Amino acid sequence: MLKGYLLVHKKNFVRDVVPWVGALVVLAFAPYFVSASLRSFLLFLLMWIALSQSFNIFTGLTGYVNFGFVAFYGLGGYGMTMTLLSLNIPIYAAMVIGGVISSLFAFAISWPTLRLRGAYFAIAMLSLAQALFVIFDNWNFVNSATGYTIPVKYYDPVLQYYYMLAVAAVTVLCLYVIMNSRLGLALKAIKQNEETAVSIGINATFYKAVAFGISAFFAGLAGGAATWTITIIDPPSAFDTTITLTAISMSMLGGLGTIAGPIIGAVILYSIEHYFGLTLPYLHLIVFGIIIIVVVLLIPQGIMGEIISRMKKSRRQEVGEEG
Amino acid sequence: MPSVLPGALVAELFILGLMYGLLYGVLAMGLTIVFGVMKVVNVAHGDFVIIGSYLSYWAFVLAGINPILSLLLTIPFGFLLGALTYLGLIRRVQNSPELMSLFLTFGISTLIGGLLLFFYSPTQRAVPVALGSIEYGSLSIPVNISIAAAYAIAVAIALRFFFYRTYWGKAVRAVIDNRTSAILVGINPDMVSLKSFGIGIAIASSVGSIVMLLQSISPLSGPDFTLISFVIVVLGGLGNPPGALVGGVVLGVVESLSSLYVNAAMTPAIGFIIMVIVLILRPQGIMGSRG
Amino acid sequence: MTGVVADNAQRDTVLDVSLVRKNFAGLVALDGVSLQLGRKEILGLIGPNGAGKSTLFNIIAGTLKPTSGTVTFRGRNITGLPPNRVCRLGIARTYQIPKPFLDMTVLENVYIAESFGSGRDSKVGTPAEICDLVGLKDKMHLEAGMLNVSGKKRLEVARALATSPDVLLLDEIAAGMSPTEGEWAVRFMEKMSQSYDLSIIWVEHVMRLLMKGVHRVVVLDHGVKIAEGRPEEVVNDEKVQQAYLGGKLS
Amino acid sequence: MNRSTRRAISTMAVVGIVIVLIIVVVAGIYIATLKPKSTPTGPSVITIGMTMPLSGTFASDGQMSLNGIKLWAQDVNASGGIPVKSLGKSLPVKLIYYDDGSSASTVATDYQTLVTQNVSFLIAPYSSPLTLAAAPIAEANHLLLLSHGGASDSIWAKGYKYVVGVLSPASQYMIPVIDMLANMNPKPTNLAFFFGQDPFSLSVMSSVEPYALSKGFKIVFNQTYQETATDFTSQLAQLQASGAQVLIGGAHFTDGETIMKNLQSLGIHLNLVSLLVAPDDPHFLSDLGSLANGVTVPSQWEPNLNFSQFSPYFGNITSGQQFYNRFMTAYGIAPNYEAAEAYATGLVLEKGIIDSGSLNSTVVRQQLATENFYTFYGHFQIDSTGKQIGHTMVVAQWQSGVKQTIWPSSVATATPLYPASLQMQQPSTLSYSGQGTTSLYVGGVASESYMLSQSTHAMLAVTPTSPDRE
Repeated sequence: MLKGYLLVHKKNFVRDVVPWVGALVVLAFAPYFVSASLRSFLLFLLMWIALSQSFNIFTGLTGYVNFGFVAFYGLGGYGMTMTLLSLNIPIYAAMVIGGVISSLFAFAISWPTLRLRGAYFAIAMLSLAQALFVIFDNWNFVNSATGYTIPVKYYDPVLQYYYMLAVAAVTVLCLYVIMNSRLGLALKAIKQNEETAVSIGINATFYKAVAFGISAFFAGLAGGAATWTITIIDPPSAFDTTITLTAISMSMLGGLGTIAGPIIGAVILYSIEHYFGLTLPYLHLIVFGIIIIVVVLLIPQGIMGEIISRMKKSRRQEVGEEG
Repeated sequence: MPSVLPGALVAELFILGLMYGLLYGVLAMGLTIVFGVMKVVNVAHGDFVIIGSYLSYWAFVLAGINPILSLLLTIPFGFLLGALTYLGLIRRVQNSPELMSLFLTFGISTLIGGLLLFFYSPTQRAVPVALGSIEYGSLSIPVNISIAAAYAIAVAIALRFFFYRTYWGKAVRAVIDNRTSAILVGINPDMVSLKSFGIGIAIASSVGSIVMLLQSISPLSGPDFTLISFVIVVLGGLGNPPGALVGGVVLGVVESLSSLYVNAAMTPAIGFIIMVIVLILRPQGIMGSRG
Repeated sequence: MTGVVADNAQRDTVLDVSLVRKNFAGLVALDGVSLQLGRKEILGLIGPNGAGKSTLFNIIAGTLKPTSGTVTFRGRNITGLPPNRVCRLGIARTYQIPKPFLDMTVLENVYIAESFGSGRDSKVGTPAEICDLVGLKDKMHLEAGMLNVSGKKRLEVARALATSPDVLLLDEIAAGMSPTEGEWAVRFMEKMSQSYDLSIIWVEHVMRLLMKGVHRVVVLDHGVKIAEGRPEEVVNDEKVQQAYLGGKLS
Repeated sequence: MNRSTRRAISTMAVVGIVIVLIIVVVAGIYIATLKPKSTPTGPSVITIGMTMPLSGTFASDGQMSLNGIKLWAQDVNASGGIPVKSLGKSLPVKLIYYDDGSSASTVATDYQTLVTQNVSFLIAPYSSPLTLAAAPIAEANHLLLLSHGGASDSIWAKGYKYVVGVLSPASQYMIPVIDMLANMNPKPTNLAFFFGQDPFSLSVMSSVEPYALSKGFKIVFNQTYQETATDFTSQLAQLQASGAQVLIGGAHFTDGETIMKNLQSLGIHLNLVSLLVAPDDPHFLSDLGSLANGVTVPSQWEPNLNFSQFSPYFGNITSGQQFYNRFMTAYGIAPNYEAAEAYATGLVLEKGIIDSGSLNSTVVRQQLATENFYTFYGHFQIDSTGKQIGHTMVVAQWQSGVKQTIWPSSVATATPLYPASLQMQQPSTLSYSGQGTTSLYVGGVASESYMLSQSTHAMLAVTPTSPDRE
């Protein structure tokens, strides 16, 4: 257990938790008072929150950029669909199986890939995801290029909304728990200096693999829920690199390694994409590009990262005065 | 129908793979020089290729300029564009973590893609230049691919000359080898970075011109070129220009010969799988030398 | 178990480095180096640049695997164990160029080391007490990145102590400290060694200081142990004088 | 220390509140912008919803289809709208459409949005995978979904009741090509199959393969490829070595052009090449020049087809040529069959509404099940699953810069150029065949496209294949 006095933010249950619970309650009752199209907007916003947050669980906490993130999403989607269609089990069970499959894949590839660092890791993961795409496209076991369609009997937009809300909420909660656990502490150390972390007894290989697996699990859950909503899964949509890039952009804009950051990023970027995408299809790419460039040049830590570092700065001055 | 003997077929596939591989290699050289000098992974590399292709396309459409001649246009333009991109954007993240340059160039890639789509629509463009093939007995070697290979060799020779015979080339090599020592002996690293980024982009956009001889392009093709370059660069070792050429040839030949055994739809996976294996077994690339 | 037998036979030897050899792509960095570290002993490890001191540290700490030879810690063969295992067994190290977790406070740095280091309560004290011991009490809540060189060196020591080690590998702790601070470091290590049953291998370039603090000295040159003994004996050794080209030792 | 931690906590709380505020504000803006759109339009207009791939893989096809449908809507509204018996008046049509970026997930989102916007009918996006993504949402909301560009047979194999195909399904595409080859003299024996690895092309392949074998052809080369591949030279070199006389394959646009360029650069002699989709597009000629010559394409429609003598005939447009001219005037580019089938989709909907007298999707769907009529696009008749069975495919071929209909011979405007191999071989020198056609899209989007007219353009425009010749 952590000793409270060491944490940057000491738990204050009321102040810390109330806004989150409030947001959750608002979202939980949203289907009763918003239009169906807004509900559909919120559903996909929640999907992006879940995705950028599960991206954040690994990349934000360890600093390893996972450019093959979409592989987890796609495997979760395929796992969910195939178990649902063949075993005829409840959707939530199929989703969990999808998450587990994705997670097992992450563990399996963690040994070779997590030894690589920086650009090598990024490129290796990007290639792995691309290779998965090509393999699935040719693999009859997964219906090759044709993929699967979820039968109409499973269509239920309100239920889909609640499932996605649950996935997003659990992902955020999990990130919160991780960040305040021994695992989070170890990852924080690994991110800042892996060599030192290892030298004080932290088993970096193990903790990184665990974070990788957890990230994959939630991305897989989100992939399953998304596939159920989209009703169709085929290799180009399941392993679309754009999903990785969007998750990266969202968590970066908001601030990697923070809880609120990826959520803010998802809200901003998905809104932009939704509005501009509907009316001016290419303009949103231009806006996306400019936002990323501006963020990297001006606020490389993202919106939340910037807020936190300013907070720290003011605290530092305070400490300086006291000392 | 004259049927080609299997031996001749293998020879033909080998030659085709070799020539494609040379072009791949030169394409990747641009990327690897930039990485070697600045430790910047340029995700927008392929998009600069497409810019070169569009330049050649318009030169052909508006003035009837042959894509080969338009190299005279795309090389200086690419250099200028690269230098400006470096001065305006890349320079600011050069000392930040690798991650930041990765994100920045990803932003540039998205922006270029978006701008091209906005102005030129996603329609594919091609230049109707028809070149035949050269026949040697039962071998038929396409002229356009031969031109591409010849161009690649020319670039490789020019780069070799630049790296070993000119002051700036030696400076670039020195910076790739050891940045700190290079600075200590009086090399201006910013100048080296500027020039290498310019050269990297000039290579990319000139390959774009050559690509117009081979295939159709659209604003969306950029990332495909980036991916191919990544595979090659990793095969040859990041930041190792001669390695990139070797990596390109290996990839080209393996892809071409594997087509005898593997359905074409699986071909793109071959490069990725080789690359992942190489990364695991020899992270320094197949050329073997570290750094 | 042979380890137990060895332990009984040499009760006083905590760490036993035996015939360690390390090649880097054809270059020999260490050529069959052996040394023993006794309980509560402070052993100085010296040698000119490139002698192989850091390589030896890295091999003991598990960062590098030796080409041949063994490292035995309290009767247990630890050769080739990963650094995190080595640390949890009780060997802590500091870095010549301090490598703290820059964005964490001093206290957090020490706290992390304490909670992962040995898996048991620190024998030295709570993280705050350790900060106090090394003289960082008033800087506990500063981020590590804001410390000066001396502060960072103290933090290296604090972090290493927090893992509850039995063996401490100190890499140029006094470099970057003022002479007064250096004196303090010597006294401090003496005290730590006695109070907490700590054996220390200490690499330092400030020879004058080192000679005051250590019980015994091992001299490396080009990967070979050229001398071993009490500080005053070693200083006068001819080979050592030669290695240092002109008696910089005094 | 306590002071500082307390400050940190409150900032965290502030951040939480900020997030909630952002969500609320964005949601508020969203509702505010939506309200006017979603207010019931009542019976004053017929609202039709759809998405189109205006960016991404299918962008050029999506643009053509959109132009076709928009032209139909324009024509209908210019003529006073569609008469609806149950309301006793004519209503204009209103199209709501979004760009789906060729992405199935965007299709799903957008159709979920569309069904909440008081649409009476839905039109599917171009391409099979996107149609498949839209179908369950239409089905669950009991809205008619007319498919104009989704040909894969699997669309109608899932038991959907509201999906109606206007175009011939994928299984029909290459059948007439095989029929034609069986009638050629000399009849080729060795075929090479080289299709794309995507649902549509695989669907075409799985039906043409047994059919070709039953007609006594040998398949000497059979591979599939990734549409994104940039080069097929090594596969085509093997195709050459296999002794194939005819190449049948393709998927969409870019890959088709690349195959042609690769064939040409290898100097491969084939009696005939027949590719899916790509050669039908006018860009095929401008991009490839004389290289396009002799290439055939199974086509849903060609401008020189004339169905006006069939009855019952429906629609303001009486001949393919008239549609060609109409489209040319409106957009400055020649229509391909994607544009025609999109326009015809509008006609089918129009006919269904008029005959049933209703704006209820279920009623119109039942009406369409009983319909049997002709438009400029050809025959319309569906089976119980909604799959098109009336419409037939033709085979078109590029001949000296003109796309001619060559099969079935009853509607042919020219005799097949066969063997077409002499056109495949170009002299080994640089030669510019034809000028580039450059279309500059201003504003990028669903807007009109402006042409920088070039000589190819003129060449395409002046193809007086008069309806009399049929």
